[in-house]
Amino acid sequence: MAPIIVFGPLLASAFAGLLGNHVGHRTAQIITTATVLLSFVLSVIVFFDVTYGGNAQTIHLATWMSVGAFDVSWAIKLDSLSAVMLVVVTSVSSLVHIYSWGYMEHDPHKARFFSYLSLFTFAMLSLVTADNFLQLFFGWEGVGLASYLLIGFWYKKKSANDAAIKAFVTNRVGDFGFALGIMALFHVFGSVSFDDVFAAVPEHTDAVLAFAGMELNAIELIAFLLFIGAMGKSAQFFLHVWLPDAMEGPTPVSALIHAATMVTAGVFLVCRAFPIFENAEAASAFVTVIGATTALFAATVGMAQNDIKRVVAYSTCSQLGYMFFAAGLGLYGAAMFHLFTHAFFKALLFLGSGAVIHGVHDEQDMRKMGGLYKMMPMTWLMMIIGTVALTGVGFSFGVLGLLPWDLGFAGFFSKDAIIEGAFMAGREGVFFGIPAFWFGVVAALLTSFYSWRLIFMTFHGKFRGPKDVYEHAHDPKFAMAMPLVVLAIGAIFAGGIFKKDFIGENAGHFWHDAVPAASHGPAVAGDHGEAAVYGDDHTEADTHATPADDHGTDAAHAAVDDHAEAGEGDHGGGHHPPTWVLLSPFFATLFGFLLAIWFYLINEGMGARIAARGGPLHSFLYNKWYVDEIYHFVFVRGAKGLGDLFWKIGDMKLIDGLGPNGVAGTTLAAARRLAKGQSGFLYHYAFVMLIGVLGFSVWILVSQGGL
Amino acid sequence: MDVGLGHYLAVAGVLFTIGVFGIFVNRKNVIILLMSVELILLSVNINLVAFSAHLGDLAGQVFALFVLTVAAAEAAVGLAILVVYFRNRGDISVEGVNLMKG
Amino acid sequence: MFGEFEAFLSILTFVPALGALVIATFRFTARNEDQGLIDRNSRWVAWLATMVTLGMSILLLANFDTKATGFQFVHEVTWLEQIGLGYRMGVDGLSVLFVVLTAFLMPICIMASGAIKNRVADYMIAFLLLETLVIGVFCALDLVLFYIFFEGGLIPMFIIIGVWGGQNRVYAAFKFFLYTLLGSVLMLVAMIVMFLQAGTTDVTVLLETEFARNAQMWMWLAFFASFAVKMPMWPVHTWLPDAHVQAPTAGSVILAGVLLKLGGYGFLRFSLPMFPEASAYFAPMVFVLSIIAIIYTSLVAFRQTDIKKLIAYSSVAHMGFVTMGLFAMNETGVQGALYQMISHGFISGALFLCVGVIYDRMHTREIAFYGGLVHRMPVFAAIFGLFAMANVGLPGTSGFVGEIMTMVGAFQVSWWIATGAAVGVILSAMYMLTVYRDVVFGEMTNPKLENITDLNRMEWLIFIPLVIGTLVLGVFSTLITDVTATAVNHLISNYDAALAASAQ
Amino acid sequence: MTADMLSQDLSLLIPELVLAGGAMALLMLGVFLKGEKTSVLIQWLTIGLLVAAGLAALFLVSGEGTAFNGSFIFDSLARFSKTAIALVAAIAMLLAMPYLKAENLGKIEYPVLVALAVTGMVMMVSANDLIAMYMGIELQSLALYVLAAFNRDSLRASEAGLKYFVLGALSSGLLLYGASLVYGFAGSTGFADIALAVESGSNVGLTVGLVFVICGLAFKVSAAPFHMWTPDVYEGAPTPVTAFFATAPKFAAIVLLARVLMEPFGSVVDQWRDVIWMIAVLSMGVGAFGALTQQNIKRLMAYSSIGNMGYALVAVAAASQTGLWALLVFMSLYMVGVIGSFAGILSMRTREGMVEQVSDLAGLAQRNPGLGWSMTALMFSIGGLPFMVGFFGKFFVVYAAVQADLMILAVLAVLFSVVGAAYYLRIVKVIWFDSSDIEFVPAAVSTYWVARIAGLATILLLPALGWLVFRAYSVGLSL
Amino acid sequence: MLANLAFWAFSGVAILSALMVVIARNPVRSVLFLILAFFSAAGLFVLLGAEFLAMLLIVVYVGAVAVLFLFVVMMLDVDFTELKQGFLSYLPLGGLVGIILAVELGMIGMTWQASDQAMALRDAAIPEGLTNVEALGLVIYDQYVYFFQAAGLVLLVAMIGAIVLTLRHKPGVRRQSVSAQVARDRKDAVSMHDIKPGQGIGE
Repeated sequence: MAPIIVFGPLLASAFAGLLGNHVGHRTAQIITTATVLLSFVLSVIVFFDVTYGGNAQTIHLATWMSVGAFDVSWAIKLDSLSAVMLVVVTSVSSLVHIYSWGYMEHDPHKARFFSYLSLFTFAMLSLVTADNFLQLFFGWEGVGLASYLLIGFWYKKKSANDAAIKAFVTNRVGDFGFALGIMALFHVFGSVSFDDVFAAVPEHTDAVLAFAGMELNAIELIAFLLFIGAMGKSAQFFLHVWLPDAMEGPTPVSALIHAATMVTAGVFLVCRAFPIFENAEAASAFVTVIGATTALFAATVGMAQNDIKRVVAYSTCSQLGYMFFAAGLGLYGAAMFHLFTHAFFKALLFLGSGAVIHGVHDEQDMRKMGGLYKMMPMTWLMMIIGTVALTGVGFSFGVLGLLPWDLGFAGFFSKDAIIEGAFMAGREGVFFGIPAFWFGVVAALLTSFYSWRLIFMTFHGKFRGPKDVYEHAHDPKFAMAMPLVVLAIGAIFAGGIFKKDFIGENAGHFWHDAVPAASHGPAVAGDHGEAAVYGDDHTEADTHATPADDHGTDAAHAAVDDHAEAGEGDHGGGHHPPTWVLLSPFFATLFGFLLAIWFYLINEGMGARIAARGGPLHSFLYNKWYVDEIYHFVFVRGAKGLGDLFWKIGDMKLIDGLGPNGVAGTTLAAARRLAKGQSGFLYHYAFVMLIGVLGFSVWILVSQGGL
Repeated sequence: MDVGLGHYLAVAGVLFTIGVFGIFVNRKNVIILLMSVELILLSVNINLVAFSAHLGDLAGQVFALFVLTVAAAEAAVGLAILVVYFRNRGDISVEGVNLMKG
Repeated sequence: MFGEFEAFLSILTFVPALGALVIATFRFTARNEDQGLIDRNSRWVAWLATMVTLGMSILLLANFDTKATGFQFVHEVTWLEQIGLGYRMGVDGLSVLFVVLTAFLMPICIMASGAIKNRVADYMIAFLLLETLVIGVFCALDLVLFYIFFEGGLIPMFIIIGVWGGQNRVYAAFKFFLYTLLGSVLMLVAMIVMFLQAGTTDVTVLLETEFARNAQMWMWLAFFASFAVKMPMWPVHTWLPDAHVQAPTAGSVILAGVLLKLGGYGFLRFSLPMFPEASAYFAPMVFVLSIIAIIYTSLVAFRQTDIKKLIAYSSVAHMGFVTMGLFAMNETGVQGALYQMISHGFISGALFLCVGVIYDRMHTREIAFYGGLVHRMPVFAAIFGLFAMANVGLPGTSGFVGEIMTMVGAFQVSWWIATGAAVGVILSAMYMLTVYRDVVFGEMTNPKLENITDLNRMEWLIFIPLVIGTLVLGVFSTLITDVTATAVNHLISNYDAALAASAQ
Repeated sequence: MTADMLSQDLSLLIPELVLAGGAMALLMLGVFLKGEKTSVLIQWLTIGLLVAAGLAALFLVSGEGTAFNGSFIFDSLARFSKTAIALVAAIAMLLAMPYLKAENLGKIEYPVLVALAVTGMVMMVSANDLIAMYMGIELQSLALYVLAAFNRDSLRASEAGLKYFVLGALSSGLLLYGASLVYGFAGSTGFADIALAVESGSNVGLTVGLVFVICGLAFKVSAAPFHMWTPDVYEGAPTPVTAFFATAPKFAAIVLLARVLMEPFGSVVDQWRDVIWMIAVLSMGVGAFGALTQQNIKRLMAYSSIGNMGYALVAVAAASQTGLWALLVFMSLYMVGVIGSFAGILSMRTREGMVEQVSDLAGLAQRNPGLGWSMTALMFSIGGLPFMVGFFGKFFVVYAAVQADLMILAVLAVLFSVVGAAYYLRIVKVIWFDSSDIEFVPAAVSTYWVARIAGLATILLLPALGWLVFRAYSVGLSL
Repeated sequence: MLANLAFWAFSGVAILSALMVVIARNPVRSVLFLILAFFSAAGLFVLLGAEFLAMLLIVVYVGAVAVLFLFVVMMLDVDFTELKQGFLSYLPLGGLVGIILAVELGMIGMTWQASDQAMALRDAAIPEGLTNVEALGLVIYDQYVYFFQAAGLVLLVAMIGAIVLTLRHKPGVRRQSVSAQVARDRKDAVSMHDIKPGQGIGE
């Protein structure tokens, strides 16, 4: 069964790719979609079998490499972690396949597109089912390839091609670290198989690797290197530059790859390798810092973008940051949970954006939209759902004891879990926990702001584009609508339903040690029943926080800060976050929402005016902190310059000039000189002979000591 | 001082040197070049005869005899070639003998 | 099966030469008006001869005992026995695959030579001779015999580049010939020294012979001079881009696919086992050169405007992985290097064939000339893409296996080597994807390209085996490593033993 | 001297007697027979004579030993060399025939002079006495001087003859001066006696004499710096004469040099090795560099010859049994290459006449594949590149040098071979890469086949190499 | 004492005349000085007891070789003064070479020491009681017959060479053919032509 899940899409992809032009696009579409759907169905079965049934297993398929100890097999590892990923991947993939029927209806290369999609699915599946690091790397690069192909799908566009290359090369930078990590793993553990490595981690916590004269802790180093890989794939700060550009690809691709699945591979990797990260304090801290920074950074940039997909892309970046700092803080379950929920609502947002783009004749610039809710109400609704899920709308009724359970959209459960977890971890002394918490809260505020900004700019206000476009704007057809609806359902309910399995009381049973259960990390929004005890605190925070809303973020921060200290004083070492912590994301979100209303509904056009005035802050954000420019200058120009230097100076002037050409030139010059010496004059010849004789005889006399 | 082998050898050496010297100073005239070579051969003969006398051995004289013979033959051939060359060119300046070079 | 049939290997080696003889016979006896007929027959004979060789090499592989150490299919003929020279042929795990690789690539080269229209018979003769000589290198178990085959290959290659090459072919041919010759002659002197010390040129005996440490150093350097040029290693690599660019397609294929492997093979066969102490002593230098080669030439490749030159530079970079793996002298490294060599034979060969496809149609290799080929040549685009990715070292293709194994091997020795090599992996993606974009993607702006046609049937036939090979080897690497394992282990254990002995 | 002794001595001289007697008989025959066909007949008879002499040396001479009070020696070295010299001279004569006919040089004296020159050469390789050495050399040289100028109506040929003669005479003078000093030291002209005297000690006079002798002989092998005549004479002399110059006399002279150095002076290797060493290096260098810019192919062959003699001298410098057999193998294989190459050059005849420029070979591989391929193989063989037999010649030479611990010399030898390869490659390049419209007039069948067979031999001799090495090896051991 | 004096005289003349050979302005003089040098050398030979060689030197060298030179010098119509130009340009080099050579050879001559074995190794010790000519004759036709024959061959080659190079039948030169002259009759000598008016006799 498992091999069918993994290899079905590969076969379908090969079929569509090789024979698509012969059997017709329709057949290719049917085959690929059906196969992925089959995979999905089987994945669901596997999911229940593994998670609830506890039938984790590893299926050995073949040997990939076997050189002495370096033994790498092709295998399918089924445990809870991979089962979750299987479901996420196959479900989103199926939906995207279906969605693409509609979205790509008029594209002449449908077979190729579906082939790529299926290829991606295969690669992603082989990634998540890997039982060793190298196979994981295989899938890792495989999804990179598929991503490359799909971003550059419209190969006529130079921008698309450039974006594709950028994505691939940036990922390669990450892979550079990943690959080195694998090598280091093998060097330390003598194996690259998960089971062997993880079992041996505790014995090697003191292993060191000498590097540049320093001796580094091997585990730290490995974790660090692996995380470099994850940074690349998951577009974390420093290596995030490719993700926004990747929006050049068709929108379904963005949904599948650049939101729901591939980019989360990095999170998956960190979770998969948790035994390593658990023993690598510094590296985990690094993960946290990078994750938190990304969460905040991407959110700030997202505020200033006008391309609808780019906004969503930055949002993805930011959400991935959440996942990472969760993982870095040891909240692997929470990270996975957010990954899981995020897949639904981010796919929904992307596909919704796609529907919008599709509806307005491939226009992506939000400045040329507006008021579309009338023409595309269904899309509007879906986008709203996606947005509320993303921003984490919900309220901790259960925690506050107001209701027996919490109410909220998917994002609420997972994101709040992370933010609260961060606070708790920070309180337990985990490095960067508290700052991460604040980063998370602020990012939540910004998330809310730019998400609603997107909604308002797109669907509300006046339409700012050509009139006929507006008139022809329409809701999508069934093929595109159906996935939206399914995802919307997921975006609404996935959080609530699975919370207890991922991070709640069921976690231990659910994960079966595939990742440390909730209890492992610093209390992850755990027993909510007891949280009621701290009701007082909550109310207090509540009352203080409310006025703060009116005065701006700074004041709120100050207020909350006070309380954080107070709270710590009160409950030093406690296992439960204070109520204000629980509520802070909620208010942050709310504040962002209000701000968006202020800017884009009440004072419509204010955003545009700010942009037009182009203050330094806006420019800074609009230009994505100038990271691209810096990279371009340093790396691209640097590589070109170095390449030219090596080529024209190194190879041509120095090596060839002094080497072959120089020698040849000298030789020829010597030859000409010699030929000139052959003057043709008899007496010269005689002179040479006589001088030769004389020379030799004198030489002999001198050297023999005869003189 | 009694004249001994060394004196003869020295005379031969001087003659040899003059032959060589002649080649350097008379570089343009092939005939004198050939005469210089004859001087060299003469010095060889003096050497041989002197050794012969010194050692009381006839071989040196025999050697000298053949050298003389061969030198005569050589002179004949050489002058024949010179004549042929002169016929072709009308000149025997060594400066001109450089059709082939390089 | 072949136990009693000693001459099998020799026959395998000389079958192509026989084919060349056949072609030569009717080349020299035919009249001018039969030119067309001669050309056609030459192609067929050449193809047949190479296919027979391929068949025999497959038989060879099938009958090869992967578990046995030492040489198999040994064939000895007395020759110059007074002084210890002999004609000795045989293969072991280190060499047998190269024989198969050569035999595999040759029919492809013959088939890919459709664009050669003038002096076809000479062309085929040159190629067949080249095949004999190259296979001979891998089979020779005698120093002098090895050298003859090793250097002899220069002659047909010189003629191939010079006669059927591009604009600047004369320069390239001379550079190629003299550069490699210069490297090799020093090796010859070292070989003579070995010969004198051991009293024989029998490789099997020499493998058992221990040379004094000081002598090892000199001999190692002399051998290095030859193999480094042949590899080619930085900084003696500059002949390669010129030779590649000017050579005809099939010439480039064979040059990259097989001739570059001679250096690596030489290291494996001679330098490492025979001069272990010197190898260990000089290994850091080799590592540095390898890393420079990888990074430096990758960057240079990035700036090329000529597709072939780019691929040529990329070959240099990939050979850097080979030397790095070899001198790591652990199982992963050496196996990886072997793997990399075989795999590079497929990939670079295929890439040059890809260039050949468009060169045959447009007669230019300028990257700027092309663009948007995918519109007219989707199949070509797909195949080129596949090999570009293989060249980048994408997992699932054979290119990855070699790279990762060499890097893993190198990592065992030192951190920074593997790090440097890994930088090259990034760079390879950079230049390969850029050229792919510029040639295949984008709008088709050049009007001259409008009538370009996709692969024809012959080209399909050429590429299919390469595609299959690249993918299969990418997924089932044990197909190769199982063959080489025994020999490599033997090599390494001897090496370690020798080092341990000398340390005492 | 009794009749018995005389007949015993003469039995060792069969090749010389055959050649000298034959030459005189042919001269008489030529003088008395008149008519068109005579010269052709004489030429064929000379070829027969040379072959007979070669075979006589190989098979007819039963014993080995010395004659005429030790001034003449017939040993395996002499046997080997005489056979090779006579046979290669026969081929050179064969090559000359069509040329002589075409250029109206078909006088009967040509073959007679060749026969007499070869007589001188076989005397040289058997010389075991300073006088014998000198007589052999002069007999050979005088004939060669005349041959060089044989085309007496050509300014170039007479200039070649003149240069060759004047410098040859000078070199004879040097040689003789050296010989006289040696004689004076040893008290005898016999090599065996000299060896005894040298073993007992040496002095300045002997050393200088030895150097003079070496220089005189180096002129004959055209080793640098006594090589200057070679390019001019090769270029100016009629091509078949050049072919002859490049082969047999070189063989004879180098064997003589080896014999002189190894037999009488074998015990004072240290005294002469430096000189030979330097001469060898200079020759290899001049040969390699000098040829690079040459346009005339005969001139180029001259430089090639200088260079190759440098390699031969490397073997001599080894001063060992290995060196000797390496020398013989090298020279034999070199002869094959040279004679074949000259056959190729002699095939270069257009309607206007002979052409000699390297560029005239353009496109030969296409215009005349047989010749083109052969020339290619021959060039590679002379250049000492594998897989042609010529490689083995150089290989053994370097081998001998390494064995004698002349490591620097060995390295220089191989390095010069790379430079040398450049100009052989240049010829191959012209043959293969260039194209030209000039049509060659079909060459004589014999010339053509000599070129072809020699070309083939560069590869086909590989299996037979064992036999050759075996012969040479036994020669080396016997010394 | 007389012998010593003779030696100095002969050698002095030989050296001086040799010097004159190479520096004389007129080649004819050079030849004549060469002859003088040969004569002096012959005197030295006599002093050394090699009468036959002395004789031979005069007969062969002076009688044949030097005369041959003289003949050629006078036969070839060469502007010798032109050939003397640039006489001095290589004088320094020649002088240097000459001095080094002279020093070297002189040193050899002065320090000459034959091998200890030399006396024992002699091939043909000069027999007692025989004249120089007799002694030479005895060895030349017996012990050295091989060289003698070889010398014959050398002379043969020289003869052939000289003839083949210089003897020529110029096509333009008319030679007397006695038999043809004798056999001539009227039919060959006179032919009758009938010439018509106005045609002339031109062909």
